[in-house]
Amino acid sequence: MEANGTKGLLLNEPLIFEKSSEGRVGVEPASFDVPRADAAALIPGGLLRDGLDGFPDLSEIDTVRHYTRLSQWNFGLDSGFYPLGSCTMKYNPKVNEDIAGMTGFTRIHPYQSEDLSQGALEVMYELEAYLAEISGMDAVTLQPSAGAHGELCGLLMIAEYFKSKGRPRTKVIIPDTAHGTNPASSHLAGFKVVPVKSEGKGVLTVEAVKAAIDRETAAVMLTNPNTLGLFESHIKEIADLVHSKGGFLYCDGANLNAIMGIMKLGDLGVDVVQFNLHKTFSTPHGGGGPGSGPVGVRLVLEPYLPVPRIKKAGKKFKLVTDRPKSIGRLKAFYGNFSIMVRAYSYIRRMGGEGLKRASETAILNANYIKERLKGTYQLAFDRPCMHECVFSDKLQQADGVSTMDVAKRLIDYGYHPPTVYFPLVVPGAIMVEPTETESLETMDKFIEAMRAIAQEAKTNPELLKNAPANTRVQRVDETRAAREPVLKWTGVKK
Amino acid sequence: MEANGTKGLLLNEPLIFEKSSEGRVGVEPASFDVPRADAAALIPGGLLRDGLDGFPDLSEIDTVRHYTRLSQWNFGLDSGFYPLGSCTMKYNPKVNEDIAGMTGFTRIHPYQSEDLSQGALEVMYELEAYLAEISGMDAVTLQPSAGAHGELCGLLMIAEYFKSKGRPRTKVIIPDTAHGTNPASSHLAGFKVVPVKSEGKGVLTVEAVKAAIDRETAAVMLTNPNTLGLFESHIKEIADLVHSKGGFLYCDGANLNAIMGIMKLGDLGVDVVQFNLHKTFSTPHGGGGPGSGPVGVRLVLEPYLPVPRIKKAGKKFKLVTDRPKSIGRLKAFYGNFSIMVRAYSYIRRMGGEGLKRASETAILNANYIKERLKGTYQLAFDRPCMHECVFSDKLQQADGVSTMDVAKRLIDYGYHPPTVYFPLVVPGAIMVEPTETESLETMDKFIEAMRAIAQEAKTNPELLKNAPANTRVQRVDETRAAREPVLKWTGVKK
Amino acid sequence: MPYIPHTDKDISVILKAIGVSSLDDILGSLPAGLRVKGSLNLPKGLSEQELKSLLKGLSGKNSTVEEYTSFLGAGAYNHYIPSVVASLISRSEFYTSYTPYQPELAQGTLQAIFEYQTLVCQLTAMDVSNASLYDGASATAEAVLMARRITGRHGVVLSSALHPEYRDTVKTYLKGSGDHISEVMYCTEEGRTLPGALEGAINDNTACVVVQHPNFFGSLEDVGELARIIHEKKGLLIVVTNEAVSLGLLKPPGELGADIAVGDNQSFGNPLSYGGPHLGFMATKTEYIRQMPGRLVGQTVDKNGQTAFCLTFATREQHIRRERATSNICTNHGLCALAASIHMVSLGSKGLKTLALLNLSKAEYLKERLSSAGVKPAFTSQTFNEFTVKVEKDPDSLLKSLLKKRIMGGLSLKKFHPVLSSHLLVAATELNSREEIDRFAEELAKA
Amino acid sequence: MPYIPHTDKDISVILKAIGVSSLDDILGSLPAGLRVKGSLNLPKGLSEQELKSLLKGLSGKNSTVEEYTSFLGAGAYNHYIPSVVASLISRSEFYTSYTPYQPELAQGTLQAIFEYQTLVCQLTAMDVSNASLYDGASATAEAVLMARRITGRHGVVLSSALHPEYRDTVKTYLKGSGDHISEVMYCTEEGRTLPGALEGAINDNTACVVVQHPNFFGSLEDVGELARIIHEKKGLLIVVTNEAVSLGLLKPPGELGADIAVGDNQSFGNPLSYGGPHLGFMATKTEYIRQMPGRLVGQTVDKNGQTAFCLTFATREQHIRRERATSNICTNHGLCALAASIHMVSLGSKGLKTLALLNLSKAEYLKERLSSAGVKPAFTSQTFNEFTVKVEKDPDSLLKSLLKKRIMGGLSLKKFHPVLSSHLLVAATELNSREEIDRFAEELAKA
Ligand SMILES: Cc1ncc(COP(=O)(O)O)c(C=O)c1O
Ligand SMILES: Cc1ncc(COP(=O)(O)O)c(C=O)c1O
Repeated sequence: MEANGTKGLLLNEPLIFEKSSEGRVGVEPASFDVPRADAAALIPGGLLRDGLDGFPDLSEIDTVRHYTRLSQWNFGLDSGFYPLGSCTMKYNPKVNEDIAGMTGFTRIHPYQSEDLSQGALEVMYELEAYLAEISGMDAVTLQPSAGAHGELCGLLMIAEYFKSKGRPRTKVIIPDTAHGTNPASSHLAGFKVVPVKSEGKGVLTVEAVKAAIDRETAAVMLTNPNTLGLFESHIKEIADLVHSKGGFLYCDGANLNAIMGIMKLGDLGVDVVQFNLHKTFSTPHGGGGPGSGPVGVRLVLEPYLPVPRIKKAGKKFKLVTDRPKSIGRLKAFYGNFSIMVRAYSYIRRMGGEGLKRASETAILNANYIKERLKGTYQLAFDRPCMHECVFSDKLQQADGVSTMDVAKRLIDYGYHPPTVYFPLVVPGAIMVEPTETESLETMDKFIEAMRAIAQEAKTNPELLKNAPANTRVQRVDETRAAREPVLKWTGVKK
Repeated sequence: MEANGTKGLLLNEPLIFEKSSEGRVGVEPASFDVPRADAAALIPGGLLRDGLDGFPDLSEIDTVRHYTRLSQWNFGLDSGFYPLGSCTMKYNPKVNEDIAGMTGFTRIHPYQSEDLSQGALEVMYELEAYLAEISGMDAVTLQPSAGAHGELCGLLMIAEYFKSKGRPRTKVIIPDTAHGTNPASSHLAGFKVVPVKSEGKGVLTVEAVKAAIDRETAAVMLTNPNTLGLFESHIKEIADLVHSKGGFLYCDGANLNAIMGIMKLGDLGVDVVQFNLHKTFSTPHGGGGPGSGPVGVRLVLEPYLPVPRIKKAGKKFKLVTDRPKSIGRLKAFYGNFSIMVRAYSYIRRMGGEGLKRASETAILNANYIKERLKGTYQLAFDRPCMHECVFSDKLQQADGVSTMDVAKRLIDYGYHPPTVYFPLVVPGAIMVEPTETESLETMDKFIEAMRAIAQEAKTNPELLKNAPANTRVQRVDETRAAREPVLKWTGVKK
Repeated sequence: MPYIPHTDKDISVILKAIGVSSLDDILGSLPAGLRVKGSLNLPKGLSEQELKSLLKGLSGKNSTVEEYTSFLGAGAYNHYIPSVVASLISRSEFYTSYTPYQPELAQGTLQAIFEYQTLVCQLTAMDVSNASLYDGASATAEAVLMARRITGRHGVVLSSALHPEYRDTVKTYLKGSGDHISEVMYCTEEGRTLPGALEGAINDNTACVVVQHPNFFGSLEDVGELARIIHEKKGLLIVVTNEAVSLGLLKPPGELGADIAVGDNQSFGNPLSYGGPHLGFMATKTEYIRQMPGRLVGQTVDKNGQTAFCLTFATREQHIRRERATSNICTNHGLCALAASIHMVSLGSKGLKTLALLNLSKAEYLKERLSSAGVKPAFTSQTFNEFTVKVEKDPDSLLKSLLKKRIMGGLSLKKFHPVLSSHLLVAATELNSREEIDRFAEELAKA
Repeated sequence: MPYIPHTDKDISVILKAIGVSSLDDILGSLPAGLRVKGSLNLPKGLSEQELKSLLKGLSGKNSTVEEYTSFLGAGAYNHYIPSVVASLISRSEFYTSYTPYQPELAQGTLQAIFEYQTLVCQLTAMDVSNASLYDGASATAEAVLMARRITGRHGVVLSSALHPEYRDTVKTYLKGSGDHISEVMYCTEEGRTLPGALEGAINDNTACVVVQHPNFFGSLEDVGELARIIHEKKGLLIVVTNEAVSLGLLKPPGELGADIAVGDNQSFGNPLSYGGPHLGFMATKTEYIRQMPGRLVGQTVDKNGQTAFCLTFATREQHIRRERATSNICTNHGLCALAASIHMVSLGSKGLKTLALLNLSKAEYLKERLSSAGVKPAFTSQTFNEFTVKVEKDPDSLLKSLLKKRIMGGLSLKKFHPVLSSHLLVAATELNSREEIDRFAEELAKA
């Protein structure tokens, strides 16, 4: 087969500090049109800075080249297929970037008068309503900065609910397939985490929950579809169960891309859900953020939402803070507004039909890859999946080849590897999420590459073990990074 | 030495037509808010299109990846040092791109009322004045689209001048060091080209011009500094000579980056000059344009400038077309406005001091490279140069190594090769123009690379002959391209 | 100093290496008395922040077609440009590189141009296209020169329904080689070039006939018939298209008998920009390649047999051929061509056809609304997205009063064609909403 | 359908390969009765052109700090962002990539974060910095939790001159682990936290004291003295900086005794964006690394011994440690950190110092102009680029009348501190010209 990946010229580049030359200025600040203040006279001596040791001095062109070259060592969604499971690496529309960059959205101050911010408030107000409609929730806050932040928000609200009723609860039940942020957020919200095992069934059973649940259980926290890409088919019964115990059903909505317009979480009995706008709603991941993690809740939890809330009075939008039951705030100001603008734009572009089509197509794509690679790679669960499918390296282990080797070899073929070794319940997991924005042709080529690699594993396993061969750096020594930590540059500036 | 260049992952990519899939739409047009016209009924049958054979159908993400990958096969000024002589590859400021992208500059129609275009006209009016000041000319037109277009403009004006006096002249004298556009433009303007040889002297002598000039000579066309990077030291005498014969001195201003604020061409006796905004004035080259080639002239030629002219009446700017002696127009509308905006921004950012410093530094940089590489490579002329210096492969030929080999080997080191085999008068020319925006460190590394290559030429010439080794494609067969022309894709669409 | 990295220390190192004590030692050969005294009389340099605010102010002195409703066309069309275009052409590997002289470092640009050449051939149904020319007007002029070289004849017949600034440009370009230009008058009823009139205008020395289609008045020409007539005299037909979107709907010049198709591709991917940079295109028949001006990219292989691209047929060009080159063009409009390609590819065949139909539909709706408001088409010919109307009042004062309603109501034709002293040329594109069209008609009726 | 490439043919191929006849066969396990009937109640989808015009309209309903003169700060600062920033962070290899889990494909992001960590350490004079947190407020909350883990104590003392929304955030974050929060009142005359007051507010169970510097009122705190006091009790000092430009002039927290330095780096490279995304930072001492939340990038080598970077100390994080992680943070603010780095690097040490001095100078000039206009600073402490003034009229109606003059005249402090009912918090940056400052003072005097 013809591999997508090849080798070509890249430029080396040292650390920015090593390019520095004393006295150079890149983009100098504006000139002084007011008298130059006498800092030494104004600032108490002990508070005045002496030097700025090591801070780099570069010309503008060298700064530009530095970051241009760095970028060229990266692989983005725009470079190629990026089937990172659980991350919903769908296309990030360029028009959203243009829109988010409009000065009417970027150059507005969070404390400027509400009268001057009606456009921003309208976007936010409507986005809340759209997310409520999509999820079947009654109210939505846009404040959290990412998925994990949203989880914390939702769990704090649940905690607060019980506290306000005078009967605080202490536990949250979380399946072992859950993303690590779920237990971490629960802990941060003050809960004890009660893990339930999926025991090879792929989905959570009512029995397993029943065995774990009690009157101390504030919530069951699941992900639907779960991190195996499977629909939690007993979700409604689980919801009924947890409700019967007076608890809440929290759904990690990171995988919402599988069910938009197909099912509403609210109809399934979910009480709280966080959205990952940087997954489902096409906002870019930025190499590690910023994201945005709105939270939707049922009416009973609405009073606990963070402040401020956006209200519409007549044709005017305003921010309301006087909400005594609120958990307060999770950050300064109102959330990651520019990410909301992108998500809003995405929803308006797609419409209801489009969102549904997105989810349907995401499911088709995942099932296509599942079907065409099963047998070549061991499927964790051989049943219809939703938006992602999970394989393992079981069939490759005979040849002494691991998931990591397959992943690294894929790089040579020009693909970003899938998510590996997650979820933890599948040893050597290879989790593929194509998303709906990938074409049949792209998947076919990827499938071909995966098959070629499986073949190589048998005929020439060294190829895999030495992979990647095409990249500038190869098999980075992560152990050494942890053992001999070098966490910043400590050289001496020129 | 540590080379800048290395090898890393790149993505392969077929022709866009090969990625097409019937029925796919990328960015669909807006919806019909007016009745859908019945084209078949409206348009005469013989004028209605049947198909659009081969026209590609791609999704948005595939379009994005296609061009992203293509870009990754390219080397730009932002990737690294690009010492292409005669091209003034100086830094293209990012702020100029932002400014040129302001809707107040992009979304204005050339025929909208002058009252609505005062900002554009002001920029153009002032830019003309700045260019006049920099060159010492009396009047400037911004209409030409590039350097060659400017040459044509200037030469047509000269021709028209003589015609209007009733004594048309037929010849233009051009030194053999001249850029190919000079004779081509002269020819296009209707002149016979009279070449003069520089005869190994590097600069044009008065004697050589004297021998060629006569009363049929409309102009002497030289480049100053010339394409060997040398200042035409006899320019004033040559100007006096050509003036004494009733002719004009045309200066190709492509090398203006060497003399801003140091000398004004007008003071040297030049009558006509074209500016290359995409060289001297930092506008990007765009992989082959668009550029902009304004022309400055002395008062006597002012009536011949293309129409329209911009005039200021009170505080208002307006376009004037009623100029009976004008050569007319060289294109529709007024010129490459968005390039003018960038050049204007550059001049305003630099100021007079800055422009002078730019030229001074460009000269220092070129002389630095010249001094540090002479001996390693044969200098065409061992004397102080202006903004560029010319070497040859004379010293390398003993080892069977040519300029082309050196150039290709430089690519492996991470550099764009200099201009090669130009000017034609220096066999195996290697023409290095660092420009002022390159730092000492960048030049030092380049010099090291050039020296290392000279060493390799002796010790391992195959390295050079097989170069480049780091690039995705290597030694492209240009002969075959001309012999078996394939000038478009002729496959069948999927 | 902005953009210049040199510290004082760097300067001393450099001077020392050169072996001089100051720059003046280097500049010794320059005529001392002619050195600039003091500094250039230019405004003081600005910081980036100040610069941006200054230019923001200047740009604000222009009114845009976003702030106004515009019905202006006439060779510069206000189309929606998808966001992918700017996003991709602003990749610095594209826009900060030079003409692709070193193919190993420029495969991106080269493949993109090769694809552009193919797209232009597909659009026009011609055999071969170049990498770009400056704009439609200069491309037309180049085509005329090319036709002369091919035919060895001098006569040039321009349709008077060719854009007046294109006609002017041709005249200027031909000053050097003797003009021999004549015009064939358009039919004042139909607003197009009549085959019969052409017949009378050409002779055995006619190198070429130039017609624009759709023409300056927006009318469709009977290109096939015009082709037949000039071909009978063994002259060439040059077809000019400056509203390239029309090619999504109209039979391409190549199928109508054009020998050279030129025009402007600004409509694809390039903003109005007050008239430039736009994007001249040229396509022709294989047999004429060696007379074609401008760059060409060809497909070939590298030393390992891998597909690769490079500039080719350079022997036509000035840097090899000097005064015998097919043209003096060197820097062309590469980035504009890239933008056009991306826009075309974004549309795809279906999108382009839809866009063309949408433009036709908007224009037909505008025609209908204007008619209802008493403003009728001036000519009987069919049109694409632009047409000429006759108004009762003075067009200039009409336009002025429309401006007060924030409408740019088209172009008064008076200054181009004195006989069309009560005529307006109006265009409608996908960017003119129905409401805008309705409002224009209303205001025109009122004015 | 936008962004979805599938043609009908593709869908059939896929269905066939899966071995089903329709999607419903796949969705069989979904509770049928609960499937969404009909379609979502959302506005109809839009073409790109329509979308852009809709959002242009919405953005136009906001008034910007470009259209108005703004003296608002209070944790969100209006600085000039050099053009290189957007130009570089918009390279898709950066912004369309995920968290750098596969180091071979993410050396760009990784090296950039490593450099960002270094820059933050240099700015703050701390040993180690993480890759970023959400914003200054949540970073402060994380720092408090971290201090509790380090000290094993519970008490948290917040300066009441800490940004009120930061205080609220800390309270929310601490709901889960019991708050034990107390506040130490600022000195109403000096507008800062008095060492003496702090002495009385802490005890042997105090995990940490949190002070902001410059504080919410713009005043400089006596950080060194506060550090001494809390360190005597073996508690930790958390210093919060939300105007990071001040670090170009002010002694860094690391040199003043801070154990954890947190804050917001929005001032570098990140627009106001109506309050987000901003950029939380955190730096601390080497000994506390294992208690630090957030990602860390380390330098290492690859299998060929070449320098390379990767995520490290992952055992602190939730994907390994789950509920025992130092924090739940996963997606952070990577691109904002990149923007901040580029802005810092563009300034360089000299530029940053100049920028800080320019900000101080603008604020001092503003102080002087306001004083002349009868509006005096409310507190005696020295300030950086922001300060509190006392006005005679009702601040809210003052601000309202200033809006009519297109001036955003600062922040009324009433709602945050009821006692400050006639106080305004005003900031000046390099973007406030002298003329604007003069006009503000004039209008304030008139209003
Ligand atoms: C299933 C799941 N839940 C939660 C998260 C956390 O989201 P974030 O990274 O935005 O905090 C992720 C992110 O990878 C996830 O995949
Ligand atoms: C000396 C010289 N003159 C003229 C030109 C032609 O300029 P343009 O390419 O803008 O037409 C060039 C371009 O390379 C040049 O180097």
